[in-house]
Parts: sequence; structure tokens; C-alpha cells
Amino acid sequence: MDFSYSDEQQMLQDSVQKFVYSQYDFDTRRKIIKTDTGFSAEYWSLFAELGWLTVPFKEEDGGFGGSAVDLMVVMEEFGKGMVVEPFLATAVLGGGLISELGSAAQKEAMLSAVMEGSLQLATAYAEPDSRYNLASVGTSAKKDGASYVINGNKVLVLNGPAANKLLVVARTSGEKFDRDGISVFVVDASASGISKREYTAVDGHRAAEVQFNDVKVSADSLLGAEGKALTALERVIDRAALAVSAEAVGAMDCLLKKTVEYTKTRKQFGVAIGTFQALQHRMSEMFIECQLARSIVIMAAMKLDTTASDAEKAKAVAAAKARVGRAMRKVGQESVQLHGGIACTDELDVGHYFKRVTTIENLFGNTDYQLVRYASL
Amino acid sequence: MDFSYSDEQQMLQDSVQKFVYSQYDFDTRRKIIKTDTGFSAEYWSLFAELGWLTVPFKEEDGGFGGSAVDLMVVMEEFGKGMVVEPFLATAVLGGGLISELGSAAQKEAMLSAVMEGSLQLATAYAEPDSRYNLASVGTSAKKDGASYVINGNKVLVLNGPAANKLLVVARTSGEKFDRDGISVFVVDASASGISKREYTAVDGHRAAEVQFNDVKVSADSLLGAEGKALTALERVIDRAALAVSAEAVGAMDCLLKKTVEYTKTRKQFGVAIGTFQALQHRMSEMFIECQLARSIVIMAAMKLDTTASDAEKAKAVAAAKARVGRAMRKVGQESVQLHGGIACTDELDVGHYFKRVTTIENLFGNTDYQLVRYASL
Amino acid sequence: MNADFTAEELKFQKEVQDFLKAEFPQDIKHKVDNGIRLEKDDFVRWQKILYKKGWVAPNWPVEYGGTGWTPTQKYIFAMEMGLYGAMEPVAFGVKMVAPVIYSYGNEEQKKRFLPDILASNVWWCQGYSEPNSGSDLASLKTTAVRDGDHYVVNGTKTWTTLGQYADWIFCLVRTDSTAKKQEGISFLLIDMKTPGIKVSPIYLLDDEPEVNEVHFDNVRVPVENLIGEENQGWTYAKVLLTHERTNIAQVPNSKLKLRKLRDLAANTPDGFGGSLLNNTVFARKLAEVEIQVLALEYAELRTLAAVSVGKAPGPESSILKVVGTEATQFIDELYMEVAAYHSLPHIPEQFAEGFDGDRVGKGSLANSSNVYFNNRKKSIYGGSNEIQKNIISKAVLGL
Amino acid sequence: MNADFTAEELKFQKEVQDFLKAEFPQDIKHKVDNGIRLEKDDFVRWQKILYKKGWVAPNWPVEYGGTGWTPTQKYIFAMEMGLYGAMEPVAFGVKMVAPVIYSYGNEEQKKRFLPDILASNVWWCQGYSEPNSGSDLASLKTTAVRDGDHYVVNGTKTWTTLGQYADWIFCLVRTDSTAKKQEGISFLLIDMKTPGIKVSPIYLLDDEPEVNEVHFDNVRVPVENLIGEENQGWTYAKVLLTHERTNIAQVPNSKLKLRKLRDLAANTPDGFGGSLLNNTVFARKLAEVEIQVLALEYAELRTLAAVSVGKAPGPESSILKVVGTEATQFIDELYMEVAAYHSLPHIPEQFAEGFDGDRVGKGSLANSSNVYFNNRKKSIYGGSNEIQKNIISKAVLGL
Repeated sequence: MDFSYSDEQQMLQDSVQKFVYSQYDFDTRRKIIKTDTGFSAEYWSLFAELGWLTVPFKEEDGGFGGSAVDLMVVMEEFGKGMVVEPFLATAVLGGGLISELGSAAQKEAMLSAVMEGSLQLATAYAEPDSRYNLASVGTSAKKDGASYVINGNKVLVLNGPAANKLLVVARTSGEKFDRDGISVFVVDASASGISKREYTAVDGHRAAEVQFNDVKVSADSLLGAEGKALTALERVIDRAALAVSAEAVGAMDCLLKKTVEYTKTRKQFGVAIGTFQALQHRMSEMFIECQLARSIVIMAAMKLDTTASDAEKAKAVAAAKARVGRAMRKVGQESVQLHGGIACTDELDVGHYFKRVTTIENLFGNTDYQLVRYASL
Repeated sequence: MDFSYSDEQQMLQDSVQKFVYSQYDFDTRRKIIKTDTGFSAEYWSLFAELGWLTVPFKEEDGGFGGSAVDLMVVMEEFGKGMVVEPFLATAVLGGGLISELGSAAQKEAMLSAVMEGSLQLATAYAEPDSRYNLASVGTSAKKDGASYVINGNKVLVLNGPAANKLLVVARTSGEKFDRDGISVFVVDASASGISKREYTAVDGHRAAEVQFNDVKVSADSLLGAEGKALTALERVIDRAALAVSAEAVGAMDCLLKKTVEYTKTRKQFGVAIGTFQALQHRMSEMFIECQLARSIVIMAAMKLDTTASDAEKAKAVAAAKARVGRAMRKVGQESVQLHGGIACTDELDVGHYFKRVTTIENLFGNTDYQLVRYASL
Repeated sequence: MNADFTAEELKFQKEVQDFLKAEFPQDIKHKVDNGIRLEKDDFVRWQKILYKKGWVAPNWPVEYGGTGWTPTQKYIFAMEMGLYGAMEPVAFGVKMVAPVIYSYGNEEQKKRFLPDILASNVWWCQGYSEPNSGSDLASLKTTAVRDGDHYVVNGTKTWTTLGQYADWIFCLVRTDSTAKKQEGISFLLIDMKTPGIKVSPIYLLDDEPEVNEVHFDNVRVPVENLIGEENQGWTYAKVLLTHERTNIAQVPNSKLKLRKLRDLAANTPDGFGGSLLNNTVFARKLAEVEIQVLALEYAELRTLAAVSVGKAPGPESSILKVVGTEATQFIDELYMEVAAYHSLPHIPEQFAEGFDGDRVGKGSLANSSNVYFNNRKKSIYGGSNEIQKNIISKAVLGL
Repeated sequence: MNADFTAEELKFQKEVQDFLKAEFPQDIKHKVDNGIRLEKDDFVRWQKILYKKGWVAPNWPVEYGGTGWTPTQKYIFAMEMGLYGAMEPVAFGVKMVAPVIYSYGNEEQKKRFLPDILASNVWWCQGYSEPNSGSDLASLKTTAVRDGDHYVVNGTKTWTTLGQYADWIFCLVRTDSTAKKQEGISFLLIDMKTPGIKVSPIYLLDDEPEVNEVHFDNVRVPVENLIGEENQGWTYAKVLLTHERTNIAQVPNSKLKLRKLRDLAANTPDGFGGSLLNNTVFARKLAEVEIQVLALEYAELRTLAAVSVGKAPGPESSILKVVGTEATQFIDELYMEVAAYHSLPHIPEQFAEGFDGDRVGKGSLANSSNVYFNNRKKSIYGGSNEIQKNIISKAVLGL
């Protein structure tokens, strides 16, 4: 058992940390969010150049190694900067599915483009009725000669506006809740029959609702064996859940730090409010939440890197996401409350961290969902 | 809408309050608990003499009036003294069932004896497997000519040791969870085939587990129509739940008051610990809990005294018991924590209030049970 | 003690219900039901209807336009308004400055200001908080220096809700900087059109300019706009703060939100073939907050009853603020939980009048995060919940 | 970073498991499994077995009898012990006084006391708290006045756990009442057989005499029983308090309790035809605390890892105390919840050795309230959780 980073991980952390600290301050981020695309193409190229886009991928796919701990290192630092570039959507979700399910040819065609920064991906899996159940797939893909025809509606397609390709989860057989019969297709974002309702999410990230009306795709756009995609999808979503949990750990550390600093300087009734014991105890409790969140994310990341069973890994991620969810709510709300009015304004970064952790709680299964899932595993 | 007590209610409150204050201090209670019977026969006579045992009964049954608000008034004061005399078991539970289900003759025979203080009752309804579901009755009563033969096990029979008569809930037809087929019998405590495992509960009250082995009772010991007792039982248990919720309000007020007083005198680091803001805020939260608990108990008591439907009344009681349950846990635990070690000893009354409120939370359906029940009503 | 309404009270309840059904404008109701932002005109129009009926200000003395209702009638009115989704008149005029004017103003001021408040001819806003005052309100620094028949006001007020619409502002200003901090404060009414006033919007977490900073640069205010005596403003403001606490519990509003939430949950799939409302874990949480609001309602009723027999609304009413705001905030969390993925979009145009594009999410669910973010202010403003706990521990518990 | 044990570590784990299976006495295991009270002899007997194996004191330096294990081995040992239900040696000797003796005692004292502690020949208890000191430990008033070759000790110590069994007590005593409160304290070892010592039991909420008051009436203690220098006792005690915090998180114990709880819940009807474990509301709560304990375990492992690379166990370890005790207490609540009506009986004899009457309730459920009541002490003793939060806010957050 070893809790220290390898030299490579330490270098990776230093590199991302330095970038966030020196090039991703709050004003820069604010400007990036307000651009048309909502992220910086320049920074995206930099991410590729620095090799960060290779982090989620295995060495045999040309990646950095693909360990969950590596991913955790990057995401935690991204969390501190509230980085909005579509790393999660492209490299973890989309890239993850290709890595899990793709043929050698598909990987060759797409993964290197992802790692080079030239291909943006989005994964269309959630549906208006599905909530967090990945097996609840109403979107259909019907075989039609050498093609498939896709029909259905998807929601919260992260990076939907900018993605060049969409990875679409659709049912090729079976009933709505069946675990069998779920397939993934790679579809060109410009394919005929796709319509998108694009929007900015509360945390500044871009997403879209996507409708598929008789979208015709060739058989070679199928990723993996027909109808057998669910377990891979679950693994990828769990990896994404771990990634945003690590991001949350970074964000919460910033919230705690900023709150402590603020209460040291903010004066009321002639003294710094940080001298009030009631607030001190609440900040101590925030610290406890941060520490427990960090601990359980480390647990889950380490577990994903072992040879444990899928169920054990899923249980570890469910535990982490649930525990981090509870921590995020507490740390987020308390940060705002202890700052007072100023944190309720768009002007201060604290509210934006709060929005991001609130978003994270709702991504990939909220706290209660993960608790019940944990209990069932 | 009127939140003031009637003159009669005010007199009743004064009378019970005066008794508790002047004759039921903590040492007296401690001595009473250590006696063989675990309650004071002398005080029981006094209760009868002062008319308190008539409070739960309707005027037509010779009672004080039987309003839930009257009952609340008495129980709140009992809560302040942690009165252990079997008022709840005899007058609210047992007497309540007789009042709900009994024939004129049965009422005549038993209720006046209860009100005079000469008859002690206990109700055997809970079973090892029933948890809080009153319809889960495994104890059977089989017709055998002009008699019934009862077999089964009952748990937590309050006042089981001292009761002269047991009111036994048994199934005369149907399957275990059926709402139909549940009957109540009045059985002599000395009847052959009854064996009791008597014990003292953590709160000093006496109870018993009771086994019925081929206990033969005559048909006229049946209370009400055969197989139709469940709704009456539910009403009586709800009334008891309201009664102990009111008792808890009294107990919690004492806990808060004692905690506030203690923190004003207890010095640490050279100052009274009541000057520490973290503790002040926690006591403020205890106060909030006490006020909300009192408010919702008043709501439920008033609701029981209206002509609302059974379901509405049940929902009101479920709400009250659930809310008081949450308050009790918080106020109880915080009282002990803020007192520190001294409240962990048998010597101080605080721990005994804590035990009583903990017991109350587990009686007649705990907090989660009542929340789910509320949601289903 | 009894919970029943009398026959007259039931009749009154019916009257309120009928009035709302007949008179609350359909287009405003449509907005309320669908979470569409209300504009100034909506508030003004509705208050003028209430004014015609004589129901703007139940708490005012009858001589100035109050209704003379019993506490139970006031409760019924507030409850029916809230459950129907009809807005209360904006508080700054009716509930906040008016009580100060009729309690401490002179006859001239009463005549000049009260009728326009009642008739919604003048929109008021509040000038209390300052960038550095926060919970320590009495530390305010905006000065008013006497210069002949005028005060010259300099300083900055902040968190001025809906100040962009306001015709007048009531301010606490420092008229004696040598006195103890509570003792040098005066209560001043200022016409927003006076030269030297600048209003700049503050965007809150939902990206809406709901509050403002109001800057005063040598603003000349006639001395007749002073309420009561110079340097006595703090006393008056404290009374106002008590009035501000009326309906701070927000029970009717919470009940309406809970009712809608229950409907939404019943129509939201849990992802496994059932509805969210049938999901025990969710139903248990919903029950918990419904019960909390019920307890709060009775806590408020008990406070009102105590007031009606002549007791002042004591520091106990601090619990209404704390519990009321926390309940609102918890309900907001449950909306987000129902919305799930649809809690995340930030599409303000979808919740503006006249939007006819593609809608995201059912009802107002796509705005649930923004509502949640925005309402975090509730536990901060009006005396933060921490301040309320200080009040309880000092004034109630004697700590 | 990796979570796997090495082959050697797995081998060691197996060795511990085999040892426990073979050597932990069956009769004691029976008691532990059924919640029957352990007696002094049980502790002594088991420690002597550990002693024979050399595994009493993993944290001691090897020269005095420590095991020389790596942090991972210590973790494995503690986890296997806890999961098997095998008691740790009573802390007062091995974990509390011994580190002070081997760190600050002279050679004579080390030779005289350490071997008997290791071999469980002498039972120690702690004399720190006093009736009026509580969390403000340094305010203690028990005096030790030098009189020739002796100190004369007067005063009262309290909360002395298992003091009724003790042969020796280690005390903080005031040797200089003119100095600042932390600076006049000395660390003294006292033979409990010395004339003038009286032990009186304090009954806790479960009605058991687990703790005691120890009264000192002109008790003469030879000066050679002073540890280190006079008036330096507070410094030594602070070190001891750090040691006391080892395994304060109680993870192995909580894991065992959770495992048993899960079994009990699976076999407890929910009253509606299912089991409590299948009840989503209960299962969700159980999951929550299981996850909390898991997070705590990794928080502790991270602390241990930091220590192993030479960092001192910092004030961060206060979180282990707070979270560990709260988790234990929450687990206790869940036991009561499983027990339902059977949580209420107070039948101590049922949980004493040799009871053969009618049992009430499954397993130890009929004792669940008493366990809950008793364990409320956990958030109070060892530096109350409030004190721990003070430490975090001052020493970690710099507030």
C-alpha cells in the first residue's frame, strides 16, 4: 500500500498546477466562457501539446497509461481552476468508450486524433426518462441493410455543441430496461437528421439536447459487438464519475481556503468574523468534509487500478461519488453562507465553484442514487 | 382557531404541574423506580383522586372529556417529571381500547375501575416479527365452542408486570398481514397458559414479554366485533403516539433549560462555557427544535379533536411523531454533549431524560417509519 | 384550543378564493405557474387590483387603509394568496417603509406618502446595507450632513433589491459620527430622481440583476424628508425589522412549491419504471420537508396568536426566519433532485415573457439550479441566520 | 499509489488470521460475539497470549518489546484483530503510560515498569481528569507537595476507567501552584495500594460502574515515582495524548459492528413481509455509514502513510477522533433501529457471564440502547469533539 505519487504523476500534477495557477485565473476563465465556443482552442492545443489528452488512455493505445490515479491528479487541478475545456467529454467519456469498445481500426482512426487535440467528442447517453439508469435506453437503432437508422432524444450531451463526432447509445434489440441490446454508434455531428438544442449550463460548460430523426449510419460506425455495450458504458461512466469527484476535491479545497481567508479579513462588529467560534467550528467541519472526500476519492482511484471485479470497482466509485456529493453540498453551501452576500454575486469566484460542485453532484448519478446503488452492489 | 387553554385545561395543567414540582423530584422518582412494582401505588391513588385518570375518557363513559388537547396537557407535565406511573398503559392504551371497542357492559365493568385507580391494564399487541405494523399479527385466537384459545408471543407489553388484565390483540381469521380478522380480548393476567418475562426498560418503566400457550378465554372477553379491531387499535396507538410526543415536549423543555443553566455556571478556561458562541448556536438550534416539536404536537392534538377523517388524523399524528422524533434525538444528544461527562452518569437527571426521549422515539413507530407512513397517507 | 375555522371565517376564505379566481390576471398567473420572470408592471397591475378591493395592507391601522381583519383572517388571506400563486405587494413600500411612516412620520409625511404606497403609484426600495456593513448594520458609513434646509448625502448602499424600478428609497444615514454607532443614525426618504444618485446592477448567481448598488454623490435631500428625530433612525429601523419578519416564514409559498413538487415527482420517471414519488427514499425526504413546513406553520400561528392577545412578537420569531429560509432552500434542493440532468441548463430566455423556442425540461425544472443558487441569499439577508441564532441565545436563552 | 498488499504483507495477514483463530480463547470470543461483558481476567488472559507471541505493543520501540513492523503491517494487525473481535490490550498501560515511561522515564523506571506492562502483570489506570477540569485539563487541582523523599498527594481524579481493577495509576499533579497553569504540573506514578487512596464507582447511563472517582488523602508517593522533571508533566502528557489518538478512529471495530449489523438487518423482518436490509430507507442509511467508515479508513491510512515518511501526526488527526466517534455513535443508532422494541429492555444480567434465563431479543439487540447511551461518552472524552474542532480551526486553518 502506497499513498505517494510516482515521479511521473508528480510531474503531471506540477504541470497542470502551474498552468492553472499562471494561465487560468478567474478572469481568464470568465472570458473563455463568454466566447462563442465556450472554451479556448488555444488552451486545448496546449493540453494536447503537454500530453494531458493522453492521460486517460492506455499505453497500447498510445496514451500516458490510463490509470485512474493519473486521471485523478489531472482532474483535481482542473477543479481548482474550474477548467471548462471539454477534457471530460472528449477524452474521458468519448475517448473512454472508443478505448473500451473500438476495433483496432476505430482506435487508430479516432484516438490519436483525440490525443492530438484535433477531434472533439460528445457522448449522447442520457434520455428524458432515463434519469441515472444507464440501461434505460429508449433511443432505437434499427438495422436497415448495411446501415442502422437511429431515432430518439438525448439530454445533457456534454460538449454537444463543439463535438465533431457523437457517440450515441441506442437500443438495437430488447425492451427499454434490458441490459442486453444496447449498442454504441459513432455518428458525425453533421449527419442528416440530427438536430441540437445547444445551451450553456449553470457552471459555464456547454451542452446540448440532441434529437435523432432517422439518422442513417453505416454498420462500421458500430462500436464493439451489437447489443453488448452496457458494461463498457457503465465502466466509462464510473470513470467519469471518479474524474468529476476528483475535480470536486480540488474545487472544495479552493472553497475552504477562500472561506478561511475571507473570514480572517472580513470585519463585523469590530473584529474579523473568523474569530467567531461558531464559524470556526463550521470551517473545521468543512475541513473534515474535504479530507474525507479526498480520502475516498483516493480509495476509489486506487481500486480502479487494481484487478478487482467490475462490481467491486463500481461499488468503490458509488461510495466515492456519494460521499463527495455530501461533502460538496455542505462545503458549497457553507462557503456561500460564511461569505455572505458577496458570494451570492456573479462577481466572486466562490459562487462559481459552488455552481460547479452543484453540477457535479447531479452528473452521473446524484448522492441518493449512488447510495442506493452502493447498497445494492 | 384558538391556541389558548380552556379554564378546565388550565386548572388541569396547574394541578399536574404542582404535583410534579412539589412531589415528584428526581430523587423521589429514583426511589419509586427501585421499588418492586416500579411505581408508587400511593401516587396512583392520588392520580385517581385528582381525577387525572378520567382525562382520556369521554363524558358519556364517565370521563373528563377525552380530548386530545386535555391528554397533551397532562402528558407534557408528566414529561417534565418523567412520571413512571402506568398512566399511558392503563388509561390511554388499555382504557382507550375498551372505550373504542367495549360494549356498555364491558365499559361499565372496567372503565370505572380504571378511573378509580383499582384496575391496571396492559396491551399486548407488538410481536417479535411485527415491528411497527399493527396489521402484522401472528398470535392466533381460535374459536373452540363458547371459548377462544389464544397462542402466540407478544413483546414490549408496557405495564405487563402490574396489570390485572391484559388486552390481547390476536388473529381470529385471515393471513398474517391482513387488515381483517384482527380481534382484541380481555384476559385475566393470572389466566392459565400465560407466562411473562418481566423486565425494567432503560427508562425505568416496567414491561414484559408475554407468551400465550393455549390460553382459554370465554367469548364475552372479546372486545367489539370479531375480526374488526384494527382501525380502533390504530386510533388508540395513534393517540398513545400523540401522548408520548406531548410527554417528549415536556422532557425536551427540561433538557434545554437544564443545559442552558449548566452552561451558564460550568466554567472552563476561566469562563462559563455558555459564553462560547459555538455552544450558543447549538442551544439556539435546540430551542428551535423544542418550539417546532411543541407546535406540531399542538397541531396534531387539535386535529384529533376535529371531525377530520381517520386518514387525516393518522397523517397528523405521523407528522407529529416523526418531527418530535427528530427533535428528541437532537435535543437529547446535544444536552448530553453540552453537559459533558457528568450527563453520562446515572447520577444526573439529564441522562434519564435522554433515556426517556430515546425510548419514546422507539415507541409506536420510530421516525423513519412515521415519515414513510406519512408519505403513504 | 381548536383548529376549526368559524362559519364567518369559512365564508371569508371563500370570498378570498373567489376574488383570486376572478381578479388575479390570467397572464400573470400563467407566468407564476410556469416560472416566468415577473416584470414591474405585473406587480403594479396586481397591487392596483388589490387596492381597488381594499386588500393591499392587512397589517396597517385601519385609518391609513388597513383591513381591520382578525389574525385568523390575515392568516387565511395570506395562505390563500400564497397557495394561488398571487404575489404579495412588493414589501419595500407596504411592509417596510409604511409602518415607519405611520408610526414615526408627521402628518404631512403620512398624507404625502401612504396613499401612493397603498395605490402602488410609487415604487420604493431599501437603503440599509452597505458594502462593509453586512450583518453589522449599525456600522453604516453613508453620511448626511445638514446644509441649510437640506441634508447632503454621500455614500453607497448595496443589496438594493429591485432598486432599478424604484421612485423612492428609504435610507439609514449617519448624521452624527461622534456618537456611538447606533446613536448617530437617521431615517431619510430620498427621491431617486435627485441628482447625484447612480444605480448599478449587481448580477446574482442566476445571472439576473435583481439587486443593485446605489451610489450617493452629494445628493441634496430636503430636511422635511427626515422621519422623526435626527439620530433616532436606529430605533425606527428596529421596529421596521420586526415588521419585515412578518411572513418571513414563507409558509404559503412553501406549501405551493411543495404541492407543485409533488405533482412533478409523480410525473417524473425514476429511471427504473416507477415514478420518483413512489421512490421511498425521495418520498421520505419530501415528507420530511412537508412536515417541517407544517410545524413551521403552527409555530407561526402560535406567534400570531400571542401577538393577538397583546404580546409583542418576541425574539422567538427569529426561529421563523431561520426555519422558513432553510425550508425554502431544502425545497429548492428537492426541485433539483427531481430535475436531475435538467437542473443544469442556464437558459434565462426560456423564463422570460414571450419565449417561443424549444423548451428544455418540464415546467420550470430547467431553472431549478438557478432558483437554488438565488435563494441561498435567504439565509443571509434580513439578519443572517447566524445573527438570528445570536438573538435567540442572548434574548431568549439569556446566554 | 496503489492499494494492493505485497506478497509478504499477504503472508503476514494470513499469519495474523491463523494466530487469532488458533489462540484467541473460544470463551472470550463467545462473549464478544454475544455482547457479554468482559471481565478483568479476560483482558489479562488474552494479553498474556499476545505477550507470548510478542505482539502486545506494535508501536513500542523494538528495544522495549515493540514488533518493528511497517505501518502497513500495523494496519493489517489492527484490522484483523478488530474484525475478529479480539480486544486490543487495555490502553492505559500499553498505549498511554508506557510511551511516557520509555520516552521520559529514567532507566530504573523503564526496567521497573515496562516489562510488567507488556506481560500484563500490572493493571494501570489514568489519573488526569478532575471533577472541575473537564476539557480544560490544565486547570487540575490535585496537589503533590514535596516532603522529604516523598510527595504528599491530595485531591480527586475522576472518569478513571476500570480503576477498580488497577494496581497503579499515573497522575498529573500540581507541584507548583504559583506558576502558569500548564507549568506547575508533574507526572507521577502511584501504587494504588498506598494508604489514603479510595476508589468510588461512578455508574454510567448503562448502569455499569465502568469509571470511578479516585480520592487521594495525604497519599505519600516516593519521589522516585516522578517521571522526568518536576513541573514538566504537561509536556509529557501532551505527547501521551498524541499516542492516545492512535486507532482513535476505531475503524476495525466499526467495520465489525457494521458487518454484524448487516447480518442482523438481513434477518430482521420489516413488519411488511420483507427484511430490514431490503428496506431502501434503512439500506440507504447503512450505506451512508459504511461509506463514512471507508472514507475514515483511508483518511487514517493517509495519516499513517504521512507518519511513515517522517511527518509527525499533525493536528489533522483530530478529524480521526471526531469522525471515528461520530461513526460509532451513528452505528449504535442503527442497532437501536434494527432492535426496535427490543432496544428498550435494561437486562444487564442477560449480558453477564453464565446467564441462562429467558433471553429477550436477538443477539445483543436488547442491549442496544445501553450501548448507545454508554457510547455518548466517546464524543466527550479524549478531548471532546468541540476541543478537536478548536484544534482544527486554530492549528490547521490558522483561525
